[in-house]
Amino acid sequence: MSDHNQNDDILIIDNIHTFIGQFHILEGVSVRVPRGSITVLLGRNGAGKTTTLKSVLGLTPPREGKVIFDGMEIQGKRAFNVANLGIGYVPEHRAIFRALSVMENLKLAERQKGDFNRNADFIFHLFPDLKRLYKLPGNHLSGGQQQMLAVARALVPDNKLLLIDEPSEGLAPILIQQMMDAIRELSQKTTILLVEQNFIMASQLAKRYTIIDDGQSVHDGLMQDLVNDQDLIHQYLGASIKTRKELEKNHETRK
Amino acid sequence: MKPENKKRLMIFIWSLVGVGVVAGLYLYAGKEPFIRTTLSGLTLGSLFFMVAAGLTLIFGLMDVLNFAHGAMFMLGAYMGWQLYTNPTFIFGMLPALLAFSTGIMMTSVIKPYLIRWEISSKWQNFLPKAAYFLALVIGVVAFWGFDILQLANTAMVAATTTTAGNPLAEISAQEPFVQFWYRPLLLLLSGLLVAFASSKPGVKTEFAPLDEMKSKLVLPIVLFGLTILSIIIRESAPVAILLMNGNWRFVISIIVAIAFGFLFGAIVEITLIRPLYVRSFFIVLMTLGLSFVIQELVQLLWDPLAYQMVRPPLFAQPGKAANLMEWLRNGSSTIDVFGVTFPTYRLFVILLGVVMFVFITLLMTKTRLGMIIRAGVQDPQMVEALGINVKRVFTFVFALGVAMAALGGIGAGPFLPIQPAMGEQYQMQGFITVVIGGMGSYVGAFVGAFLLGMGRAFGDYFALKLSLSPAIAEASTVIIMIIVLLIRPQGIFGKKE
Amino acid sequence: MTEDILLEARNLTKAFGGLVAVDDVSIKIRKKTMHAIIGPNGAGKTTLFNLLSGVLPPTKGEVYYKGEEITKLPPYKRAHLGIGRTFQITNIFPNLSVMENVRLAAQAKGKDNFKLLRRADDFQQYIDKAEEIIEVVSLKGKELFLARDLAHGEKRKLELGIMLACDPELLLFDEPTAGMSSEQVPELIDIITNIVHNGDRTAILVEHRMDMVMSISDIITVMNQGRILAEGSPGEIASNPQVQIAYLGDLYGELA
Amino acid sequence: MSQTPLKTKKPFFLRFKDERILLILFALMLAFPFVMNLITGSGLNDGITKFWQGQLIIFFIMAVFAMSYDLLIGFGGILSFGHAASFGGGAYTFALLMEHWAPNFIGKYRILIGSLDITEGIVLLIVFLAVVLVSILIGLLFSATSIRLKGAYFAMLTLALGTAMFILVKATDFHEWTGADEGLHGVYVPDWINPTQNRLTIYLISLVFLVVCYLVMKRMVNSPTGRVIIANRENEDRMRMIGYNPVLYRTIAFVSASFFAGLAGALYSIWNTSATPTMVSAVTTVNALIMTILGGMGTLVGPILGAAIMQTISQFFYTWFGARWPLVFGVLFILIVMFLPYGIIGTWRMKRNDIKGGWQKLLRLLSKKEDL
Repeated sequence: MSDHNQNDDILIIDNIHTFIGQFHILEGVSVRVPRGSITVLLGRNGAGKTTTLKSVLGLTPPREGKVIFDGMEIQGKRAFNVANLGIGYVPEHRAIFRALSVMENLKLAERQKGDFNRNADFIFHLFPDLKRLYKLPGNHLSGGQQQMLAVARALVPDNKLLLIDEPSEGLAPILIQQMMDAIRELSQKTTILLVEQNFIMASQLAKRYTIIDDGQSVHDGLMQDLVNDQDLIHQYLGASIKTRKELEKNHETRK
Repeated sequence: MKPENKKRLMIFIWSLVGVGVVAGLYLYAGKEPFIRTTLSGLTLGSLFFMVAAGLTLIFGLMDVLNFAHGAMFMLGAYMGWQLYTNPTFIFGMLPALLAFSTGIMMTSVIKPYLIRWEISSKWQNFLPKAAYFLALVIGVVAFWGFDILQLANTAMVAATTTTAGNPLAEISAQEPFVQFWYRPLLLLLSGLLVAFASSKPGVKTEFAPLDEMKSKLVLPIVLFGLTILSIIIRESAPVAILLMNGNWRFVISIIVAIAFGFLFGAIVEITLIRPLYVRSFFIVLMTLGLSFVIQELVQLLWDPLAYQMVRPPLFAQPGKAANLMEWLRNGSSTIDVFGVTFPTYRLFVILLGVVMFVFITLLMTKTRLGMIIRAGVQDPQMVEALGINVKRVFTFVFALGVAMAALGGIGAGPFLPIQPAMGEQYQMQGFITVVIGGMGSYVGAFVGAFLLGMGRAFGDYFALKLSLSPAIAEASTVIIMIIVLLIRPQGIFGKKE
Repeated sequence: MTEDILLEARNLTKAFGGLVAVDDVSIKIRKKTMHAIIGPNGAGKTTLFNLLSGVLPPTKGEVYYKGEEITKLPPYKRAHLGIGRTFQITNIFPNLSVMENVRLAAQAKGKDNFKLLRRADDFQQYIDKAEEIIEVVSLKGKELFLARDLAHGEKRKLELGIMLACDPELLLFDEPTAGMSSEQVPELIDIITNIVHNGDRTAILVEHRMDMVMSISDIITVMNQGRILAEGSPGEIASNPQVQIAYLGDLYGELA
Repeated sequence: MSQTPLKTKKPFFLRFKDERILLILFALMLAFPFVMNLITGSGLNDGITKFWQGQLIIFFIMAVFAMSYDLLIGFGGILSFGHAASFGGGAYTFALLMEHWAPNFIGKYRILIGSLDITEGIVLLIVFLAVVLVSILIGLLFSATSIRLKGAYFAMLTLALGTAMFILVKATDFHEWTGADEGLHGVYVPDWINPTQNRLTIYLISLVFLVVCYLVMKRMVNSPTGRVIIANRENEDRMRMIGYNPVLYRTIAFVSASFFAGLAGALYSIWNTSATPTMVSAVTTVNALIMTILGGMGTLVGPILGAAIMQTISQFFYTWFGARWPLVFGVLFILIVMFLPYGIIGTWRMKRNDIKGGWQKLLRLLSKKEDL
C-alpha cells in the first residue's frame, strides 16, 4: 500500500461486511480507488463484486466497516444522498428504464436543471448512436444500445466517481471495443471503479485491480503486475487462463 | 414483426366487436334509451375512474392494495360537504392541524444540527422515544376540554335544518379566543417534539447537508403564517364562506377536499405504510383496519346518517336548458342532449373525470415527476441510485392517489347520499376497474372505468326492460371482469410478468 | 449407440423478446458421464438448463429423454421420470426443517401424497430415506434446524439432498459451488462425485470454477453467445485456443 | 413454524401431552353450562346460562370458520377474499333445503327402524351431504381461477367471485326462494336441535364440532398431503422440480378449507335458524381474516384464540365504548398489524424458546449447579 499516497484516494472501502437477508455476502472487503484512473474489481461469479458496488452506493448498506468518499464517511447513508455527492452508477444487466424514451432516461438522471444540456455534446460524442435513437422508447433498443444508454445516463450529472458494473456483458466484440474506447475516454474526466469479467478488457483499461473472492478482498496491486502473475490469475480468476502474450503467441503459431 | 401484426389484428378484431356491440345495443334499445343509458354509463364510468385512478397509481408504484381507498373517497365527500354546508368544523380544526404540521415540517431545518450532536447511543435511543411520548401527552392536553363533537354537530344541524333562505341560520359560535389561544401553541410544541424525535439526534449515519437552509425554511414559515391566519379568521371565515356565491363555495369545497386528501394521504403513508413496506401483505391488512377506523370516526362525528348535499346554483335551477350556453346562463338542473333530458350535474361529473384523466396523462408524460413514477414502477432502486429520494416520491404518489379519491368523493357529493358507507361500493368497482385495465396502468383504469360504467348502465337498462332484479346490473361488472381476465389475465393494458 | 444416450436436445432455441439466449443448440448426454457446460457470463448456460429441466418452454426444438420426447412435459412430470436439478440461487424451503425439506422430496415419488388423515411422521420409510440422504450430504446433526438458519454452504448441501431424495437418474447441477468459500468447495466436490459415481448416475454440471470442472468432468461443452463453441474431453478443451479466447473475452480481432 | 418430524412414534396416551391445555379447556367448556347452572341457579335452558351458551356457540362456530380460513391463508399461503362464499354457501344450502324440501319430505314419508322414527335424522344427513357437496364445488370453483391468475389479480378475483355470490343471494329474482335482502328466517330445524328449545344440545354439538374439526385439521396439516401444501406455500417452483404438481395441492387446500367453512356455515344456520346475505358478504371474510391475524397465521390454535377475542370484544366493547366500539377495535387491529405481525400465538411461539431458555437458566441458578 505504499505505492501511492492515501490522500489521493477518492474512495476508500475499509473492511466492509454486507448481509443480504440471511446471507453474509461481503466478509471484509477493502478497496482503494485513486483519483483520476480506472480501478477494476476482479473475481469469479458470485464473489461479491456487484454487492461491493451496491454497498458503496448504499443500496445494500454494509453492516460493518467504513466507506469514505472524498474524505467523508458515507456508509449507512441513503442511496440518493450518496449519489448526490457525485457518484454515478451503471448497474449490471443494463437497468435502463424501458418505459421511458432515451431522452427521458437521460433527463431523469439530471440532478440540476441543465445538467443534460451541458454534457450532451460529450455524451453524443462518446455514443453517437444515442443521438439517432433520441426519441425511441427504451424497450426498443438493442442490448448494446441499452448498455450505452446506461453508461450515458451516469454521465449526465458531473460525477466525481463512476461505478460501472460489467459493461461488456453479453455484448458483441465490436461493441465491446466501442465500450472500451468510451470508458477509456471517460477516465480522462473522472475516476472509475469498474467490475469486469472480461479479463482482457480489464487488463487493458485498468491501472489498479482488487481481486474479490468469496466476499473478501484477497489481493490488490497494479494491473501490469497481475498480467504477468500466472499463478494469481490461475488461483482466483479460474483455471488455465493464459496471459495475453501467450495468447498472442498461440494466435501467431496458428496463422 | 409477426407479434406486432398479431397485436394489430387483435386490436382490429376487438374494435370490430366493440363497434358491433354498440351498434347492436343502439338498434335494440332505440335512439333515446340508448343515449340516456350511455350518458349514465359515462357518469358512472367517470366516478369509477376517479376511484380507480388513485388505486392504480398507488399499486403501480408501490404494490400496495389500498383497502381504505373507499373510505378516503368518503372522507373527501364529507370534507367538501362540510365546507359547503357549514365550515365551522373545518375552520375550527384548521389552526390545530396547521400548527402541528408547522412543527413537523421543522424536521428538515433542525435535523442537520441535531444529528451533529455528540451524545451517547443510550441517549440516542432514549431521546426520540421520550420526545414522542411527550408529544403525545402535549397533544392530548391541547385537545383537553375541546368539544370536537359539538363542533362537528354544527354541520349536521345545518344540513338538516337550513333552508335556502338564510345560509347563516345555523352558524354557531366557536370556542372564544381567550379559551382557545393556547391550543395551537401546544400543538406546535407537540409537532416540534415529533420533528425532534424523527430527526434522530446524534445518529451519525443520518445525513442532512447544512446548506440550502433558506429553501428549507420556506415551508415552515409559510405554514406558520397560515396558522396565524387560520387563528385570526377562525370565526369570520365560516360566515364569509357561507355568504359566498354557491358556485364559488363549491369550487372551494373541491379544493379543500383535494388538499385534505393530499395531506391525509401523506400522513397515512409516512406514519402507517412506510414501516410496513418490508412486509407488504400487512399493508393490505393495515388499510383494512384503517378503513374501519375512518368509517367509525365519521360516524362518531356526524352520526350514522345519510346527508343530501345541496347542488350548487349552477346546477340547481329547475327547468331544462336547450344548449350549453343556456345552461350556463340560467343554471338549469337539466339539459337537452340529443333529445334526451339529462341532469347537468352529471355532465359535470363526466367532465371532472375527463379533466382528471387529462391531468394524470400530462403529469405522467410531460413532467419530471411523471418520469420518476414511470421509472420507479420498473426499478425503484435504480431511481434512488440516480440521486432521487424515492421514499418522498412514494409519499407523494400515495398522497396524490388519496387526493384523487377525495376529489371523486366531493364530485359525487351533490348527487349521492353522503354517508359513511358511500365509499365501499365504489372501492369494489374501483378494484374491478383496476384489475380489468391492468394494475398500474392509468390508461387501463380510464378504459376499464368507462367499460364498467357502460356495462353497469346497460345492465340496469336490461334489468328494467326484462324485469329482472337490479342484482343483474350489479353482477354485470363482475361478469365483465371475469371475461376480461379469462382472455387477458394481466388486464387490458397490463404487462405480462 | 442410441441406448447410450440418456438425454438429447435437438436444435433448441430460446428467445426472450429480441434476445436469443440459446441459439440452435443440439447436445447429447451419454449415460453415466459427468458432462460439464461452461462458458462466459451470459452465454446461455442457465437458459439451456431451464429448457432441459422444463422450467422454460423452448421457442424451437425438442428434448428427448431415454428416446422419448419430453419437450412439452411440465417439470413435475420430468421429475417423476428421474430428472432432478439444483438451482443457482439457493432454492430450498426456508421455513421448514432440514429433515422436512428432504423428507418431502423423498415422499414425492411415493404413493402416499394424498393421505390426508394419516400422520406424515408415521411413514417411516420416507424418514429413513431422508436420514440416509442427510448423512450422504453430511448434514447429520442438523436435521431439526430450520433451513433458513443454515450457513450458505450447508444450504447448498441441503439443495443437493433435496434433489437426491427424488432419486433421479439424471442430475442437473447449476453452479453448485456459487457463493461458497474455497475451503468448503472440496467437500462439496466429494459429495457430488460420490453421488454421481456411486449411484451410477448421469450428471450435467454448469460451473464457473474451472479447476473443479477440469478435475471431475468427463465431457465438457463450451457455450458462447447462445451457441456451442466446442465439445470434448477436459484435455481437448484446455488446449482449444478458441475456448481460451471465449473465456477471456472476445477481443480476438484486436489481438490479431 | 416448522413441523419438526419426530422419529420415534409416541405411545397413544403420550400424544395428549402436547394438547393438555386444550384438553383442560375442552373439559371446562363441557362443564360450563352445568357449572353456570349451579352457580346462578337459572335453568340450563334459560336466563344467563342460556345467554352465555349462545355466545359460546357463536365462538365455537366462528373458530372453525377462522381455522378453515387459516388452512388457506396460513398453511396454503393463498390469499382469498371470497372465503365467505363457502361459509354462506353452506348456510344457504342448509337453509334452502330445510325450508323448501325437508318439511314436504317429512310430511310425506316416514322412515322407521322398528318403532324408532329416524326420518328427521335421515333428512339432516341428506342435507348435510348436500352442504358438503356444495362447499366442495365452491372450493373447486375458486381454485380453478387460481390456475391462470397470480398475486393481486387472484386476490381481486376471489373478492369479485365472493361479491358475485353475495349479489346472487341478494337478487330479488329469487325472492321466494332466498328471501333476497332479508335472507331466510325461521328455518325449520328439528326440535331436538332447535337452539331456542334445546340450547344445551346445540351447545354440545358445536363444542364437539369444534374439537373434531380442530383435531382433523391438525391431522391434515401434519399429514403427507398437508406437508406438501405447506411446502407449496414456501416455494412453488421448487415443488415442481421435486415432482409435485402445485395446482393439485392448491386445489386440495381450497377444497378442504371450503369443506370446513361450509359445515361451519350450516351449523351457524342451525344456530340462528336463518341464512342472511351478510354471511356471504366480504365482511364475513374480513372477520375470519381478522381472527386469524389476531391469533396468528399458520397456527391452528391462533384462529381459535382470535375468534375468542373477537367474540369477547364485540360483547364487552359495546358496553364500554358504546355503539362506536369498532373504532377502538380498528385502532387495536392496526396496532397489532404494526407491532405483532405474527399474531398473538405466532409471536408467542417465536419467543417460546427464549422463554424456555430463561426458565432453564433460572432453574440452574436456583439449583446452584452453575456459578453465574
